[in-house]
Amino acid sequence: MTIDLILFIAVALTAIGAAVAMILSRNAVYSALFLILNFMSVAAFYLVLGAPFIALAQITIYAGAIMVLFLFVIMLLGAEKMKEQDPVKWQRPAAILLSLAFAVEGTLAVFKKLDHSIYMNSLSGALADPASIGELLFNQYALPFEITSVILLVAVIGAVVLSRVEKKEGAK
Amino acid sequence: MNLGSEPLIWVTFFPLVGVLVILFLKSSWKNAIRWTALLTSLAVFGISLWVLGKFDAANAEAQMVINLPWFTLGGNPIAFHLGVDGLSILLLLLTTFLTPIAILSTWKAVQENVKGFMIFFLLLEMGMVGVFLALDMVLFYIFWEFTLVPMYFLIGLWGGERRIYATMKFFLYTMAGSILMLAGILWVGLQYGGFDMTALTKAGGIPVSAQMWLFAAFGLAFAIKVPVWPLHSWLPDAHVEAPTAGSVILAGVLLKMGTYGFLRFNIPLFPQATLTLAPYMAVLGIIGILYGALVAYRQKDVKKLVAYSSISHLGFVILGMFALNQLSVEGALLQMVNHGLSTGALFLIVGMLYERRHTRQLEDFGGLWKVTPVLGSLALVVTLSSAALPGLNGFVGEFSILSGAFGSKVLGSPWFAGAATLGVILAAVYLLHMYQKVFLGPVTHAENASLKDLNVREILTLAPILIMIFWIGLAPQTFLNLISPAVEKLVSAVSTAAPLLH
Amino acid sequence: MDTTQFFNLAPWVVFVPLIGLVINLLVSGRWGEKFAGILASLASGISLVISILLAVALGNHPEAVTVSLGNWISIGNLSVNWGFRVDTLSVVMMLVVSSVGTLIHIYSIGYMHNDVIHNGDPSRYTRFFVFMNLFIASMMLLVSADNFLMMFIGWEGVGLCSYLLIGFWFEKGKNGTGNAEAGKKAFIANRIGDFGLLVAMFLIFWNFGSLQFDAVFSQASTVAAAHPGAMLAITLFMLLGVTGKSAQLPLYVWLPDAMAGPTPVSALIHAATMVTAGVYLVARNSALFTLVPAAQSAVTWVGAATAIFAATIALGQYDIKKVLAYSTISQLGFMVAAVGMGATVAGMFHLVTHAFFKGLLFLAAGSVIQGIERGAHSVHEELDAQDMRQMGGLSKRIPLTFWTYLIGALALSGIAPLAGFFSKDEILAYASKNQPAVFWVLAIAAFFTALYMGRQISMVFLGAQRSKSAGAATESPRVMTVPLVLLAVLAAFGGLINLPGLYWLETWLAHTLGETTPSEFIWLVALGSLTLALLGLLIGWLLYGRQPLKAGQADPLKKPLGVIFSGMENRWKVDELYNAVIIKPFNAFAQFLAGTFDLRGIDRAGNGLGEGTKAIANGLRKFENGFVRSYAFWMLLGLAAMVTYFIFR
Amino acid sequence: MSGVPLVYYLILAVIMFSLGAVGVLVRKNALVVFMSLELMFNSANLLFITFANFYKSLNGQVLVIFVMTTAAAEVAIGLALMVAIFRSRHTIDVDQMNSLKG
Amino acid sequence: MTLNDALTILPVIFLVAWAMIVLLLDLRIPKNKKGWTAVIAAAGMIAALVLTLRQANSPQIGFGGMIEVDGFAVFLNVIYLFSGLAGTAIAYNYLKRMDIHRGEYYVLMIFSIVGAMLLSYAGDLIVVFLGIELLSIPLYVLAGFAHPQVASEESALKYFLLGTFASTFVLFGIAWLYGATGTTGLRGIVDVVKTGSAAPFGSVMLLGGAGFLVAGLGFKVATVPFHAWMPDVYHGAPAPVTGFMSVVAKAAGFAALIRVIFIALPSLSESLTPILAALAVLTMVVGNVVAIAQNNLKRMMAYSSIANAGYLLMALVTYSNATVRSDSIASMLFYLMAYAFASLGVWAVITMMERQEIKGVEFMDLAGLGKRTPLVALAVAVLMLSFTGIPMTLGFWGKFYLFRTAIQGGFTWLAVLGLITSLVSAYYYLRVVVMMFFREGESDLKYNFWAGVVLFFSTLCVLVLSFFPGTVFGLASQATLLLK
Repeated sequence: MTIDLILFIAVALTAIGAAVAMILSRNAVYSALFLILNFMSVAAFYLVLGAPFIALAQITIYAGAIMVLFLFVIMLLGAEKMKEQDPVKWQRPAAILLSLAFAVEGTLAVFKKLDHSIYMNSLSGALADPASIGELLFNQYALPFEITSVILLVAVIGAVVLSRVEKKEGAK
Repeated sequence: MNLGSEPLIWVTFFPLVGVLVILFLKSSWKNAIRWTALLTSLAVFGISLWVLGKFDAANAEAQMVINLPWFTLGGNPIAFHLGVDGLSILLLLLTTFLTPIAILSTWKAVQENVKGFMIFFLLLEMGMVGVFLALDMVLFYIFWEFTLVPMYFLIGLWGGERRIYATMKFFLYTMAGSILMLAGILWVGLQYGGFDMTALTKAGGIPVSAQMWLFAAFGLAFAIKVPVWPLHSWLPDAHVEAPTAGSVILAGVLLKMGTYGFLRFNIPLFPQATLTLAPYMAVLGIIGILYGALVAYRQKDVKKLVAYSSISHLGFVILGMFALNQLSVEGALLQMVNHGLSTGALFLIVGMLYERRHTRQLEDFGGLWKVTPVLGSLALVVTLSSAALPGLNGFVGEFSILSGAFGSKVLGSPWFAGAATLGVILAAVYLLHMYQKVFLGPVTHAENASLKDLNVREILTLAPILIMIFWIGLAPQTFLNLISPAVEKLVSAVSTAAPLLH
Repeated sequence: MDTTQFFNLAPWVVFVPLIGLVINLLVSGRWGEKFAGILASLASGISLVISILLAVALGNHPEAVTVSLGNWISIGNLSVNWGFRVDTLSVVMMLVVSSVGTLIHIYSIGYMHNDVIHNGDPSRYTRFFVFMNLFIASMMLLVSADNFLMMFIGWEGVGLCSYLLIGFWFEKGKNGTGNAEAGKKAFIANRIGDFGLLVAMFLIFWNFGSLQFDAVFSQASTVAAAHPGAMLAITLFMLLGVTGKSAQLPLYVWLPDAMAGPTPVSALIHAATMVTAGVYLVARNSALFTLVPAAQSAVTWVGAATAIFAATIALGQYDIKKVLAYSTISQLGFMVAAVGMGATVAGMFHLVTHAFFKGLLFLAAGSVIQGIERGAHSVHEELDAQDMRQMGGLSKRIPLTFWTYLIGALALSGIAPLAGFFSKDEILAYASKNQPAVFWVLAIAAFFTALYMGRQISMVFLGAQRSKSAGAATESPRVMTVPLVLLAVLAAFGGLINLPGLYWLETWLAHTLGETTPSEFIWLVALGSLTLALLGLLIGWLLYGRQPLKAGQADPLKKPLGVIFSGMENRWKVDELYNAVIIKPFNAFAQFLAGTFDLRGIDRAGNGLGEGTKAIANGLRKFENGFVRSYAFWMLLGLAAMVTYFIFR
Repeated sequence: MSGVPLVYYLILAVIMFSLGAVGVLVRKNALVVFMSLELMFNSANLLFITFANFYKSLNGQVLVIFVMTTAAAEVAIGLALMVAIFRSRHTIDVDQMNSLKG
Repeated sequence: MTLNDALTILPVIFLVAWAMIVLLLDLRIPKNKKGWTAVIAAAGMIAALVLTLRQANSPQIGFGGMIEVDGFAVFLNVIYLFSGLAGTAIAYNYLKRMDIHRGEYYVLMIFSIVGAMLLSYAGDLIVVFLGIELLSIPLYVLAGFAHPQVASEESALKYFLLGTFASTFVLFGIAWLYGATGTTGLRGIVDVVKTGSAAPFGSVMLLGGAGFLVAGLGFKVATVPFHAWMPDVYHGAPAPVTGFMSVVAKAAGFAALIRVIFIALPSLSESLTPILAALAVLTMVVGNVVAIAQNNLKRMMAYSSIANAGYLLMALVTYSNATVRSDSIASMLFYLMAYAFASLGVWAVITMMERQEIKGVEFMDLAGLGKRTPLVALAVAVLMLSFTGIPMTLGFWGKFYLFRTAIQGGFTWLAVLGLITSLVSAYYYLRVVVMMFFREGESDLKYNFWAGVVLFFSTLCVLVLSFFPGTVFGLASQATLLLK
């Protein structure tokens, strides 16, 4: 067992552990924090896999901006805790079973049917430098890039529509 | 081709002219609407006489054919293909003959939304005529399914107490059959080169294994429509709830679409399957004859009684068609017309009773012959016609069917006809029972003592049917001549397709 | 004069009555009762004239002539014409029908005048004559047809008239529906017989390839050789038709009930003509029957059994018309037995004479009944005018009726030299030679005949008047009595037509029936039967006439015969038996089908499909529980299933 | 980490996806459900990056950028929606959003 | 990006620009005159329609294969734009009545159309993903447009959560496909599979990815079991939104499915066909059967919409059969068109009938409609018959063609099953007719001109076009021929 593998397992376990903790946390604030931890560990993988730019973006945008937004909303609404009574009795065990089965099945499929002898490349940072990503974005991926911009615009409009409160008589 | 001089175009679509005119009439001008509808349907009848005039009785093929390409499906043309031959000419005439009568019967009975009623009625006529004339399977299916819609509304809007139940049942039952027919049509068309009836009949060559399934798919649609026992349970409800004119057309024409379908599709297209299944179909027909008669006998509602009698009568038609010889098939065709006339007239009479008494329970009547002698006498003739009294129309048909079936090689045994002949006794039982309960005996209800006898309009509605009842009974050859070449062709086509007969 | 021209008149025997009825329908009573009655009688009379002309023509040209009016049905190899067959047999029937018919029409002018008043609906007068004319037309069609199918029209047509006329007073009778029920019963019983005839026709058509009499009879022997089974079936199914129409065992039950019709109807249809159609059928088809001995003996025994069975019942009846009705059944048994044995001529002979004397008896009975009714009217008494226990001593009140009745009764009993003696004797003579067993049965039946006639005469006309109405009874008008007298003459001298030694009828019919066994007059048999008849009458008189019955007194035969008499009185409970064995189970079965099987079975099966689908729908609806997480669960489940299939398939 | 087989990364992604799914299926708090969805997005991203490494192409990385942006847009909408719902219902318990059913 | 590339998506660019203009103009339009916003938006859509139609006969490829402009796309885009126009027409009065008249409604609708158009152009999986997002995000907002109405909010939340859940499926699927082939271009995937360079992973990864993708797209078109969102969302969303969504989202979803399955995954037909058939069966059966238990017209239409997805899936089932391949796409387009007409017409009526608390239209509310507004009721009846598939309506031909391709493609049993379920559907469609015509009642319909236009135009098309099935089908099949 190489050191790489040990490191991988450690980080992977962190990621999985954080994910599990996120699901199990009663408090939504903890959930958010665990999710940030998960994002961080995934970012570590990105770094290792030769995507330093993405890793950075993951930490700044996801773990940073988005999750802060989440925390902000949680705090704003005061909705960090709610009664954990399940109105659909069968749902929780069935869901856990199903997901477990799904995970096991996926793992087995990957494990059994795919080649184990393929190892990851160690890439130099040069391949993934922001400049070449930028080039791709503005050439080959110009269209998706533009679409995402429209999507963001729509999101802005949507957020405005959804959060505007009409001041009208009779409305509670 | 100059479509303006094609009688079949006119006879099919002339009702639309009436519909158009009625659309522009105010709905409060009830009489104008009624007259428009009546005159339209009379004109259609006139046009159908024009068709009759041009019809060459000696020719077994489809005549006055209109064949306009419409579109293609998988390389197979689907055409606007109309034509009339011996199998359809009588039913065409029956349709155009009964429609004005049915319209005339609504003069007083339908007071609400006359405009809608007449529009649906004329649309129905168009659909029915189209069914009998279409020679393209897809076109046939279109007309076939289309007739459901106006009938659905006629029952649903102008029907009796349980009209919603009845009309839904009618629609769903009929559709249940026809959806499989659609699958069958598509299958035949795609596998065996085209949707054109004439071409398909000539080509033959559908393998026997496929024939059985196709026979079932088509047959189910037709069997439900006829209805063949045990698929009949929509019929009594539909009849009881339908307005009189609707019942007349339902019994008179719509049911014939089923029997006609057997003649037009199942028998010529799937001859081997027909021969294999004929005894089973005949058995169903016989069960229908006896069962319908027995059940009719115990009904308390006159209309329901007549409805069950339809099942019995059409059992004869089924038996005749599947006995598959000249005699029985011609008898079956004639019996279709007979049933349309007799049962149509019976429904008219029930309608007249209902208009007077607002009830249809047998126990509410009695002794009416004394109060309304004209109605009683006419009802007697119609009842006897339905009971197949010799000299009236019903006998000619039933005798041909039974005597044909008796020696049928396809059925192979006289027991079929023998058992069916028992229906003749049972017909007397339930029809005389009905006649007695309504018209004979003392007047037991005070309301009945002052009923009005028929007025001129009502006599005029019944008179044409009575004339036809006697005409067919005494000189059926007028009508038989029209159909025999086509039947001969059909029968010989089936027997050549099946060497096991010879 | 070229009498063959007359043959062309043949269709008019049917058309004239039809024209008569159509005119009557159109006028519909507006021109008074007289017009309707006279018109109808005239129509019938013209038929009689035409029949006579046809007979004359046949006398010069005895071979059968067919007058065809054209094609009726022609499908494939079934081809039937509107053909009228004039031969000696059909003309005999025509003559009987039209002569008796005309007399009864005339009689009805008077009878119905009273009857419609008595029953309270004078507007129905015309209707009666319409039906009567329709009957004459149908009967003429029946006898003049040259093929089975056309004969069948007449066959069912007379049945229809019978139905209509039995139910003529459809609002009267037991519970108000008794008459209507009786009519229905008659029609349905006839239909059962017609079923047999229909099947026989199918068999004939498929075995002979035709329904024309000529074609069928000419092939009879070849077909009989080739398909003996078919021939047996044909004749036996025909026998079923005969039992229906001619009221033989086991279908006779409708005829006694048919007395619900006005008395002229009973006379014409249910005694003289229609019911003899079965006899005519066998006679017409004697060419077939003679080839099938088994069928012949079946016919014979049905006839013989009916003859004695009905005679016993007649003895126990109190209703004047019921006695005559059972007598008719019994006499029809004689005829059927005769034609069954092959004594076709004898059968036909008896048919003719029976038409005369039984027609006479019924008409006279009608006169009696109306006499009583008039009496009842004048003394304001409510009674059953047909109950013989209420009569007695009428010979003084209505002498003309009495004498004519007596002639009829004696003729029926077989007293020489009245018509009945010769015809019945011919049958007995034939039986004694060929079928001794049948002879004895018929002889006993003949004895019973005389017995119940003696009883009837004694009860009705002799002794004391047992009711006020009987005391006040009056004679019928001239228009009724004249036909009585004329019929009495016919009943008295009708025997002449086949008088032993002359055998006119036999030679006449031989043209049609071919060589028949010549009749023989056997003195021993003749004397024996005469003795029996006289004995019967005597016993009847001794029991009922010598010591006049008193009002309310039980029947003198009741004590000595006991159970047997109550059996006769109750018609051996046959109606009850049929009711229990056939009608009730039939109704119950039909009810089961209509109620349980159709509504709860078939109908519910269809609706059940719909309801089942609805139930499934409501079940599936539960999955749409409103919880987002559950929806996500379904999605994941679907995804998992799909991916599993893809990866591990 | 060239010593790690590719499949390990894939398995990790599958497990993260499943865990995200569990979160969606069992949590009542709409915000946590939403977080679980983000986790699932992330597992997909991990796949993209892994395959980008395998194919030695940057395309996979570019795709991740699009996913991130879209996710951000979704977050904007989602949070706005939840705030709006909280305003009228004073809860963001998804189990109480069950007035529409059947 | 070159000018040529831009020209290939000219309608899209135009619409985006126009939407922004509308957004800006709307700021200047006072609250009581929002009708102008609608008019301006509609004008933009009409212009885009013209631009789209100009592309009809010139198939082209843009953005390095990410965009494929062909007849198929044009046909669908026309449907979207028509639906957009209908959505505008029926919304105008409704929004005013509900007092939620905001200009953003039209803007969001246009953006949603843009997303849908991208889906029908899509030549690359990333465009598929982004198209779905661009289609969906405005719809999430529109579903909640009537907030703080409880039903509307609930509908939006359900749609949002489940929609995002489905998006993760799509994304995960794309990731696997990318992993299997190293590309996200649809044609690139085929090439890789063909040359066998897909290489180290065999077909497992490809199949797994396809499974995720089909599930995710199945959510958009609402195939069982990915359908559960639809009744609730349709129920709670404002009626005009649902009407718009019922056509555009469904058509776009099928556009994506066709693109992905027909172009990228023909090699998987052996595995994919049974799954598609199973989905079709489940969807037809569940959709139709559960619909008969509904008492709310909106929910019934939702289930009907699910059922129709099942029928449309039939066209996909035969996708590997070369003889019917192009015909089945044409049948599907034909059916979509028939569905669009009927659906828009019915939703126009629902729009006219929906009351203040967005709860849809109960069946009882329909009672008496035939008496009070006979023409509207008659039109609805025609549309219901079209849904049922009765001849002389366009719906009949839709089913006719679909079943025909199924039968010719060797799936007779599937066609028979479809026919049987269409019998079930007759029951609930006719129930609407029964309620309208055969029951007495005080129906409350707020007729307005523009919704009426949509209703009667749809009805007319349903009736009139039914006489020219060949012509319409020819149009649809021309559209598909360019696909290859």
